[in-house]
Amino acid sequence: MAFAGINWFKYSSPASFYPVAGKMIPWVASVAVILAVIGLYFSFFVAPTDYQQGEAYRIMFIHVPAAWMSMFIYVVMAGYAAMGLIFNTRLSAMMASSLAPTGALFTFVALWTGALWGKPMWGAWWVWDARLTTELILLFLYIGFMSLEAAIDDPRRASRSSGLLAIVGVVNVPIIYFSVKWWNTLHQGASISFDKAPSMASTMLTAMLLMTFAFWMYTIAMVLYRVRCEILERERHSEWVMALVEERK
Amino acid sequence: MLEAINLAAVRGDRRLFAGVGFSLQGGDLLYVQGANGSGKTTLLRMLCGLVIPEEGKILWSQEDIRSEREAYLQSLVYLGHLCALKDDLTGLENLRITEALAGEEISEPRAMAALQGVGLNGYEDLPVRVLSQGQRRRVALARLALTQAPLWILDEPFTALDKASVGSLKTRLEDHLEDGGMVILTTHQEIEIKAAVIKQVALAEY
Amino acid sequence: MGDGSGGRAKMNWSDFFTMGGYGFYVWGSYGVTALLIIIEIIWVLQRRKALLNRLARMSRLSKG
Amino acid sequence: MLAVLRCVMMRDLILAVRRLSDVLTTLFFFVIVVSLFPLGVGPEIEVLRMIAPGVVWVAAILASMLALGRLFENDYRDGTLEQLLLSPQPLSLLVLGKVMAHWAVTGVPLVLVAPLLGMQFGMSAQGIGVLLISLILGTPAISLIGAVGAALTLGVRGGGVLVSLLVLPLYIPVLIFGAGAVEASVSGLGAEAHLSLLGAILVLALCFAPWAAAAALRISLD
Repeated sequence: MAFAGINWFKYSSPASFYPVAGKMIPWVASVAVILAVIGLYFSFFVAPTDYQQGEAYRIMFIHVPAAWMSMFIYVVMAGYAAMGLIFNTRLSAMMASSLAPTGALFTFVALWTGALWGKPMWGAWWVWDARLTTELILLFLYIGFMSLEAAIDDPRRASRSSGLLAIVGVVNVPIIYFSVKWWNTLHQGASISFDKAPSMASTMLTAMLLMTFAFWMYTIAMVLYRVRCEILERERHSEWVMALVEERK
Repeated sequence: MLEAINLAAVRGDRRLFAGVGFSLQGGDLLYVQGANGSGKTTLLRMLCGLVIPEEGKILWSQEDIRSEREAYLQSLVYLGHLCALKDDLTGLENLRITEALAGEEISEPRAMAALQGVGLNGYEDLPVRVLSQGQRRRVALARLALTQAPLWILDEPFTALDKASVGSLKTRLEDHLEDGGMVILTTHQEIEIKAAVIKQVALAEY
Repeated sequence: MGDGSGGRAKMNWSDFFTMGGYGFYVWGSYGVTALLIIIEIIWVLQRRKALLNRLARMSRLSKG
Repeated sequence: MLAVLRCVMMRDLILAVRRLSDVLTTLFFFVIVVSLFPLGVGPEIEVLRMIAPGVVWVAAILASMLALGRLFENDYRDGTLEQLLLSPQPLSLLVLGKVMAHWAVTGVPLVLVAPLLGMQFGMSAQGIGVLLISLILGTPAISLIGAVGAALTLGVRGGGVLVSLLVLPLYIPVLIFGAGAVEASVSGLGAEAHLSLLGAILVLALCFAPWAAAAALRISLD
């Protein structure tokens, strides 16, 4: 996302951003695929078997990146929403609404893989661990954002209202995390928690970082693709969209 | 002095109007004309600062109304389609609370006199929900007798009024204009209001 | 095939799928993740195709 | 400045008094929901005593969330909300006035009834005392945070259900510290930490929620 941020103001009008995004997508998508392949190779063939958990710990190589991405995307979403509200730029509002589905996907993936990793490690599909619980609440925030935006017809008001919700949400995420952590340690003690990740051999760390960057590139490609749809949708009355539709016929 | 420069509005993804501009000095009357749905109400609400213009600016004594928000709102009265009255409150309570929120404390006798001025004697302390639509309209218009705000923005003020009320509203508007006030209004009825300067803004159908 | 960093790469495929007895969990996670990503990609492609068709049809209607 | 805050509060309180049914429905909802749990969980007093704080707190959150619809919706429909936005006074102050009136009408009755329900669940006097304090600190925070949700979903179809989806995740810290305070005091750990954190959340909500709700109102009436 930082890359898209640099030449941001030069391409801030949807009309000029549309072709740029179009050219970027193939590159970003192929980088994502390459990183994913290398990452998977590292995850399965290079990273050693963990002496405690055997092979089950390999779930970590998508669980942790997905959890990071879900939090990171929400913060970026709130950032774009804030820019949309402050500078009244339509494009940043569209970026915020394009980020939400991919963020929700990663949150669900983090929860799903967390449950599947929890079963072999502690014998329970769901553990009220502070981070897993916060991840679940983050999923509710994403669903709240998307349903508020879907419920309002006027696209301008929809992106501004959901933008404000994203900002209120991002302020609350740390508060929720610490209150859940407080609640978790009070009831269960710190015995079962994700803090003690298995000792990180260097190859494990590289595998995880590779997967994280692969997810990141995937997110950028997906968001750029979706924002192009948003632009076409919202600018359908403008001449350049009409011309573009003519060309395609 | 109110100035609108190159205003444009978008509703949903439909462009309502664009390039709307005018300037209004003391004593000016501005008619906003246009077919239904051409954005008359949106323009009026934009002039009140309720709607953020897609393009263009609105200046009140050379300052953008969004930076000089408090000063501008103190000198403005807006009456929309809705009467802005609470059904469970009496006409008197409604009037005094609305004026208090606009920053002008009104004593009970003055509010009573204003209500009688619009022909509501005997109805002042009844809950508004028992009043007819015309009477409710007059309670809303009673505010014009109390406010010191120079700029009046009225959306279809003559609807649901009987002949006598139309007449008294017409004279009140004319007195206000003579005292150097400004009025912006939309109306369907053909009502001749005498004013030093009469301006028009026609919102073309897009 | 694996390098010498203490990790022994799995030579045969059956070990690979059983994943040391945790195959269900590991492939359950990776499989669902891959499935969700593919679904999202298909969903976005569908959305663009449907949008372009609609725009084309609307431009034809408005012109015709 | 404060005159306007008092004026908005008095107006909403007068309106609430003249239409008491709205107030009572929220209260009865709270009592009914709490009384449902023993029927579902079983009459053993030990179990009930353990779940009492959580049940009372969740019911209080649901009850005050039901009443959120009344906060802006009526004013939005009869046009008075527009006039509030056109008042020269800062909008966040007017919103604060409305939320305080809303809390006085929905939050305070819940606090007054909670001890009775506490006894119904066999809670100790000390537990009920802490429950009262936690509700007094917690319900205004709930009304404040709820006001942001109510402003965001103004005039939106299906707004009633939607507001719960937006606002419930934000209530979780209040619920954790509120219910946790009672449990901590009953188990001897002492509830000072929980209550002070609850107070901190209330102060945070007092500072930011009116401003956020005012911004949301401007967006909704755009």
